[in-house]
Amino acid sequence: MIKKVTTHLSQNEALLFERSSPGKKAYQLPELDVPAVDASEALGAENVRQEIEGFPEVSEVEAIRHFTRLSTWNYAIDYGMYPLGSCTMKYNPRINEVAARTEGLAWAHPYQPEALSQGCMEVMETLEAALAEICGMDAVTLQPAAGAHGELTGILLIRALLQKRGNPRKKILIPDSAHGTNPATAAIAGYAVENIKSSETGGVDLGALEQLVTEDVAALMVTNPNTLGVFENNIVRVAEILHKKGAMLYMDGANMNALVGIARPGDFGVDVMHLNLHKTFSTPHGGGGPGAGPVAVKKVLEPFLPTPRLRRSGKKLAFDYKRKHSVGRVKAYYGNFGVLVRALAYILAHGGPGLKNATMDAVLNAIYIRKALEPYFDLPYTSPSMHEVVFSDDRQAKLGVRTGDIAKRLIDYGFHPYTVSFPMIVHGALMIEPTETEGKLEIDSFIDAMISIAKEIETDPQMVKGAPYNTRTSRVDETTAARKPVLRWKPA
Amino acid sequence: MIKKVTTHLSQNEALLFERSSPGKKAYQLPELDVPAVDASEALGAENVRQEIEGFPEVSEVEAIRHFTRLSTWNYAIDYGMYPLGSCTMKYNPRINEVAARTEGLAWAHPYQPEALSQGCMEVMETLEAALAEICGMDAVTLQPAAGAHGELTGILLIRALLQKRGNPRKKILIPDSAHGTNPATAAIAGYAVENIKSSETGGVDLGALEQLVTEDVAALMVTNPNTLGVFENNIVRVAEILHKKGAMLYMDGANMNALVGIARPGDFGVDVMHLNLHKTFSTPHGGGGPGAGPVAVKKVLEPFLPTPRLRRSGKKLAFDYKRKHSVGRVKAYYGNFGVLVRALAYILAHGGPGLKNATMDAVLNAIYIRKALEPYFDLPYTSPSMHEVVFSDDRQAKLGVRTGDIAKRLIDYGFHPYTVSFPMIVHGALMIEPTETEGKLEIDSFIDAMISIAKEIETDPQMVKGAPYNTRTSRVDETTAARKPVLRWKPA
Amino acid sequence: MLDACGVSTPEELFTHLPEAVRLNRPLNLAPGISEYEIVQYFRDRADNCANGYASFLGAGVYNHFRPVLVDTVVSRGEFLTSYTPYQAEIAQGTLTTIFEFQTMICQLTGMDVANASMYDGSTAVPEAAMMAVRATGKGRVLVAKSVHPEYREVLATYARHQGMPVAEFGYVSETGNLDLEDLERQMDGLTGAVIIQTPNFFGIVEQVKAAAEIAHRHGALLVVVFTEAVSLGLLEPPADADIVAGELQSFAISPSYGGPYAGIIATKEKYIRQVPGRLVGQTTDSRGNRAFCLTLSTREQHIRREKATSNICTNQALIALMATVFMTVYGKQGLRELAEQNLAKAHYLAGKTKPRFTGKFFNEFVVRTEGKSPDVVNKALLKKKIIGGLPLGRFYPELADSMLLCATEMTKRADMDRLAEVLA
Amino acid sequence: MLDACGVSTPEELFTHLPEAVRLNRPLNLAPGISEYEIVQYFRDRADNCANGYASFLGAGVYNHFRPVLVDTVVSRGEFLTSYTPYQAEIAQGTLTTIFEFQTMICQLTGMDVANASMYDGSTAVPEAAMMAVRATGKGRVLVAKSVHPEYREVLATYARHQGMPVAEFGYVSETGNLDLEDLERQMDGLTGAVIIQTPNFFGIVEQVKAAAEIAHRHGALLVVVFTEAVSLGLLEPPADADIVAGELQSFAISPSYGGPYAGIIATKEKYIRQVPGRLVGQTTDSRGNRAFCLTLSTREQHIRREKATSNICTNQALIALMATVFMTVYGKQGLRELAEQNLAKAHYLAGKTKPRFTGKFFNEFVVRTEGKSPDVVNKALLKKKIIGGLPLGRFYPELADSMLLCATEMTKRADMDRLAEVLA
Ligand SMILES: Cc1ncc(COP(=O)(O)O)c(C=O)c1O
Ligand SMILES: Cc1ncc(COP(=O)(O)O)c(C=O)c1O
Repeated sequence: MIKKVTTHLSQNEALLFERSSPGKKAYQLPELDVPAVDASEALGAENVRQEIEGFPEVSEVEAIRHFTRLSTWNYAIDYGMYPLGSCTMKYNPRINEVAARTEGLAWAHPYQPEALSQGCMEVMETLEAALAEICGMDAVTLQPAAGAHGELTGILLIRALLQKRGNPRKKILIPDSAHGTNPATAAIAGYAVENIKSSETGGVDLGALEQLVTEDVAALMVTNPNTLGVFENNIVRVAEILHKKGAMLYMDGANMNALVGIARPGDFGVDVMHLNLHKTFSTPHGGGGPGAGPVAVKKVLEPFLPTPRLRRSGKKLAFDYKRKHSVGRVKAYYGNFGVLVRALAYILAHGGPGLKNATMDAVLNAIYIRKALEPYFDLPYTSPSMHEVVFSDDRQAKLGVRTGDIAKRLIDYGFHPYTVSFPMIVHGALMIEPTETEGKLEIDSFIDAMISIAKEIETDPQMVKGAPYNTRTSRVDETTAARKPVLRWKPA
Repeated sequence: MIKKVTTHLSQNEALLFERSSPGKKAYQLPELDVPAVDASEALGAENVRQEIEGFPEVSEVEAIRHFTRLSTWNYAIDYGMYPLGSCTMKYNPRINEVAARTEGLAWAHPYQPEALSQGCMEVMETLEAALAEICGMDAVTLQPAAGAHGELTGILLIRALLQKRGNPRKKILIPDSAHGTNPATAAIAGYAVENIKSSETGGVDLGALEQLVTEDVAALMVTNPNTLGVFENNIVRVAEILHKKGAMLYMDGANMNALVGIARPGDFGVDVMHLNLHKTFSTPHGGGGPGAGPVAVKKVLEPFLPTPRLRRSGKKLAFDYKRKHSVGRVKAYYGNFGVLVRALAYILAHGGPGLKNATMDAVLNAIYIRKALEPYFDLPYTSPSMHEVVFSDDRQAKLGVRTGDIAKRLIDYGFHPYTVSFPMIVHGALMIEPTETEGKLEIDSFIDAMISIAKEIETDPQMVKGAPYNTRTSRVDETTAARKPVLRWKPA
Repeated sequence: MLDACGVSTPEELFTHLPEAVRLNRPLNLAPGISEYEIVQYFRDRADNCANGYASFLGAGVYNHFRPVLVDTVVSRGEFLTSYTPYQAEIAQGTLTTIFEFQTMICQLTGMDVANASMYDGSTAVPEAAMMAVRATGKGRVLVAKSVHPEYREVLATYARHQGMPVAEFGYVSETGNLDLEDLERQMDGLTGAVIIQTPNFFGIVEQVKAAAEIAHRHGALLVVVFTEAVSLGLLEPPADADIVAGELQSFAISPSYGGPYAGIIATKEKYIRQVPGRLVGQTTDSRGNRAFCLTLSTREQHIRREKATSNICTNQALIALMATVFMTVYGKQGLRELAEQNLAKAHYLAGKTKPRFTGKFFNEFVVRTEGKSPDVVNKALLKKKIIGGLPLGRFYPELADSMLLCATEMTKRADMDRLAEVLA
Repeated sequence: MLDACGVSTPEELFTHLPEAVRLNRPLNLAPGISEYEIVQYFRDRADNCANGYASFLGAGVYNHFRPVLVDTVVSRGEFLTSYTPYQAEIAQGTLTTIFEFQTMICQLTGMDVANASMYDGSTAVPEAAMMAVRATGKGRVLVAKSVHPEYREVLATYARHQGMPVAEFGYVSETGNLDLEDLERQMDGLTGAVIIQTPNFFGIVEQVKAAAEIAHRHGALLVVVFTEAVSLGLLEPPADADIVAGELQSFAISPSYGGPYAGIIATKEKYIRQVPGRLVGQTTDSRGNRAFCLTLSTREQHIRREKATSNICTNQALIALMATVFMTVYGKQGLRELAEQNLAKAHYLAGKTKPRFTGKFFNEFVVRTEGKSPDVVNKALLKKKIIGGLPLGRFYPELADSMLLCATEMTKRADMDRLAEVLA
């Protein structure tokens, strides 16, 4: 029985271009307080465009209705649990939005004089220090715009250090359970990728590692807890093996929500890592971004951090642009400052004890779900779970129902699906991360839904394969979308 | 065919009290910077309460989800057309919300020194002047909190004037087409109500009026355009009849959206009137309020306006509390200031020409709908329509379908219903007011829906009587609600 | 669309209006301005106000922090831009929140029923008086002098023409509490309502029970007014009242130079049908599911017309929603803690000054401004960017040497210290 | 829940971690603070910034008015708190707006396809270069010196280890335009990408056609960069480009001390499969209704891993939505009018000063600060609460006597007059 949702009216809405009428407008500009200028004269007639063909022409109320109506077609954290593994979809406190809109911060120009930017710089300094403390690292750059961007920065740092030591080396080792951004990043940084098979328990296989770590290897990129939600118990040993050969340990910090206040990467041998502020530190995903991917490093890597670096001398903060060993810039200006403000607000609101409590709740929630669902779904790796748990669809696949189908059926039950088919080392993965946000009520209702679907699969697998049924849009044909790409509207 | 809406998932949600768990909280207070105080000591043990039994205990994310989920069960202007006759459900510009939250205004205390309130007072002065100009009246009080409150103020003014002239008189004449607040107001002001039957064309019956206006009559309360959406063409004559007998003409300004920039009550004989800023001047209804009901008067009534009055002397604005003829206060402080800010923002945004255009569009829209629906619904009064049009369900009632049923079916079509069964002089009224907000697209789609329902009634009246079908809540049993009132939650 | 309407210009739509009534000139209002200019316009006005001042004003309007969630919720178009929930099937969002609101007001006040809101506290008072008069059939009203003076003014305005004589009874000049003897003295068989406020206008907690006893003994109803809703986090609910009439501004509503706020009326079960304004009730839909709707509308003007319990129609729904969100965010534990902080702040301040009355107080109290007049003190304070207390002479000639000071959880210790210095 | 998990304290959940890795002390961070304190914390920081100053800074970040609707839309939890729209059936809201975004970017730029966003303009440039290199199979990149200097720095960082040598070509010192002869001179058969910016960093409108001709003649692709998106309301779209890489900060995104902004990549149909980042495509659902979904994901890292077109995953979706709302509010007519106002303001300012270059400019231009250094001039301006132009010496030693001035629709005539006085 579906208890979490009911169907209700949902307004249809055409594309903006289809509902435009000539001459409609939703804006009014102040009257010009200077003489108007003839554009052809000022810019050269050849440089002045015709009208922007097809551009929207709607009234203000049509605009607000357009976006309001569309918004209601989305699922969101504000609607309910969003158990996407690896994504850490936690509540996005609204106070963070207020903080980010504080006028003197939101309207600060990156080139305004440093003397008039001390407040912005102090926000950055405070956040750098807090993240360094949380990670147990020595220095932090806030410049990267997202996790993958942080990875690139981190790998470039390793390359720069090794280069300075005489040889940048050729390869990055990456477990087969890793997120796709890891290998993609290595490639952009000019490294070959060597995959390393996970051990039987899903972790780094120490034997394999010892074999693979040669003088050619620049680093291992490890996610910890890994994408099975399992802590790499050998992590200290892993670091030793790498360090012995002059290679570095990079940690993908996407799963830091399992560790904050409990364990610090800097304390277990990590040389460099990134954080996803849009995961662990609650900044909103906004339908895909923006995020921020600060990189934290050990002292040895500090000289290579991107320019500029924030420096305090006495009461004044300043940017240091003269850093001869720096890998250079990875982004214009200083980072996604507005996201940094939100993350700092989150850290301030929680404080040290609050952050640790959040971690414990996140892990408790995941383990609670694991216990409840283990009787119904196959658990290929049984090591203790941290903040997420990964099941396999093996049992259901026998009846022809795959993880993707279960996910779609979960939609009918009023939930956003878990992460589907990742990590790749699990056959038909169901990757579930509740985060600390969810209370028992919501989690129990999720568990009920999952069990109910497991039973439906036994009695009516075909029905499940056709889900979702209760959405305004039924199952979407992604194959045709890719086969005949239509990537923009055109007049009929 | 229903084109405007589709059904989609809608999150269920229990009452706060049902989803509370002991100890959960959604707030954090700053640490106290003064010594804590023992409440029993400070207040007396007998004055200190036990815990507030049943009060909510939820987390912040549960709170935001609770209200977000509930919100999606509502229809709203932001979703689509809201053709409630007499209610003037127009678009509520979001800039008004920004204006009302301007810090120095939103956080101004009503008792802060006048020298530190000049900005607030200037907003009020500017709005008073604009409303006086729009109404063609001499003075305006902004104190009343809503239309009915404005009515009361207006009638008290009349009473005070007549009293000063020697006799407050006994009766208020009210057309049978009037809104319920009119007679209710008269009663509170200590007047008997005498109904006056509408003429064949729906207006004030001059013959009847002449007969009824005696020395006992204090005033006529007239709505113009009246609740049929028809302008009282004899209004000047009506005023003359009243004035000749020393009675006053009160105008219910709820329908000013038909007149702004086109005709001014002060120019056609009205002595006193109220405006609904939450109708004509775009302040949001917010599910029932707040509004504001400024009252505009001719000079002769000015001495009686509520205290305090805003007065300018040179560069300074001040409140004048010493007004010996005043009817007194109708509300603490100075009125619903935050609503006044929104209304002024609306007036500033539109300007004179913009306001007139809005009126013309509102009337055009109503007439367009009338033309389109006349073939399908009975139009009992055929005088030219202004901003709204009132049909009767006579034709449909023959098949057993009443205006209330048609309204409910309209919900299935994705629209909010029109106003049902008002004015009472129309049998089974369908009172439709589109306002200037709606564009042709939305209006045509409303017309299509109405025609489609008219056809459904011919083929399947029973079906229509069971509507709505596509809402999360089906037809609500209002009878039982009133018979066995349950007005608060109690633990089971 | 013009075509369809048979006209060629919109002006033609108005040709049926008599020439005499038509405005044959443009409105004398400036042309429209842009969003940017509107923002600027109101900012300029605001700059001409009290930004940046610390304030010790209360007196019915309190400076409490507004949790961010409140704006988040009321900014949703679904709440902001919906009408009164007459069409229950597409208004369950609003209806459910009002039902929750009514419940929470009952929980707070100890009453059985609460309405969906009144305009504000000041208008709730005459509405409550009218209710009591209807219920008792006795027209006289006795109101305590320690009820908010502007509320009493509004009561006077409403009462004047309804055959409701209003008399006032005093307070004890030492304690600031109700003068119960004066009340007893003035009671008579014609009195239908006794109106008191707690904490009263001087911030002092009143003897509700004793007042109720006197009122009831004479066959009158007791109306208890409150202006500082936060006090209910800590104070015994006025369960001995027959009617509670209050103001919820303290619950996340910005002072906004006097409004909009939200009033409430709560009462005992037996007076349900005397309640003014809207009520939401629980029922079921045709599928048997729980649903809510506006109910008992035979009390209201749109059905009962001149016989209605009140003329109120539009109320303060969105403000009541803000209060609902506020109550949800603070909840059981938080409202108490918030009240405790207010208590602590005000008592800290009182410790540094000399309260004039000896009665127990919550977050406001009266001080004599020894030697200097309150206005002189306030002038000195303004120079330090402090707005002092409300000088009471305007409302109470006998207290012309006094001001009413308020401290809330927002009041900073340092500002209190600075104030105390000037007052000393 | 602890019970169900077989533990009695949450700490026990972590006992399986090796002792060595566990942090056996509390984090060295202060305890949590309240909402009110957080608001205050950031306000205090903001007070330590440039509130109340007029500013003539542009240089890639522009001060345009943000229509109120933008915040209204992105504050809706449905957009703000949703994830990347992988589950199309419950993400049609986001997907539809991205499809509209892609369409509008195509309409603006004259390209056939646009992606769903990049981190910003600066990172879009190396992504575009990598695209061109993949498409042409030629690794060398030629970038104009008049491209935003920080964008060129980012390009250098990305290019360094990918076998993508980057060379720069100059500008004509009189006009500020591309030095096409230098470009021609430096072109060779190994060059896969020519990168120019219009309006360029000096605000000057570039010769896109001529640059395209040269690039194409040598078998390279032309990448056109823009930092001032509002210019596209008036300027001929760079339809001769093969790839357009731009920054949308101008479309309602607050400067926010440098981010978050949103970059875009747009290109010709034939390069679709080389595009980095997410793309939304139209399709149907199983009932045959139009629907949208993320598509062509075989380009992306989560499928293609080290062979992906880019490592980007999280992009700037919400910022792209803000730009979408901005484009909707201004629309066809408004974007042009807005651009015209910018043009008029900048030309008014230019009329009062002496632009250093003779090239046509949009809303920015370079002035020599005759006699005094730009820093000295800026200091004098700061005293008048004016933030002057960007001193160019930092990026262009040959322009050490010059600053870059910007005027937008927000720039007040009076401030321009005051600036001109100091500059004179
Ligand atoms: C394990 C892991 N690594 C890296 C990333 C990439 O981070 P971003 O999307 O911020 O670039 C993700 C994001 O989903 C992830 O889950
Ligand atoms: C004609 C008419 N008069 C008076 C009123 C009462 O106004 P308010 O609800 O603001 O008190 C209304 C409101 O619906 C109305 O339509």
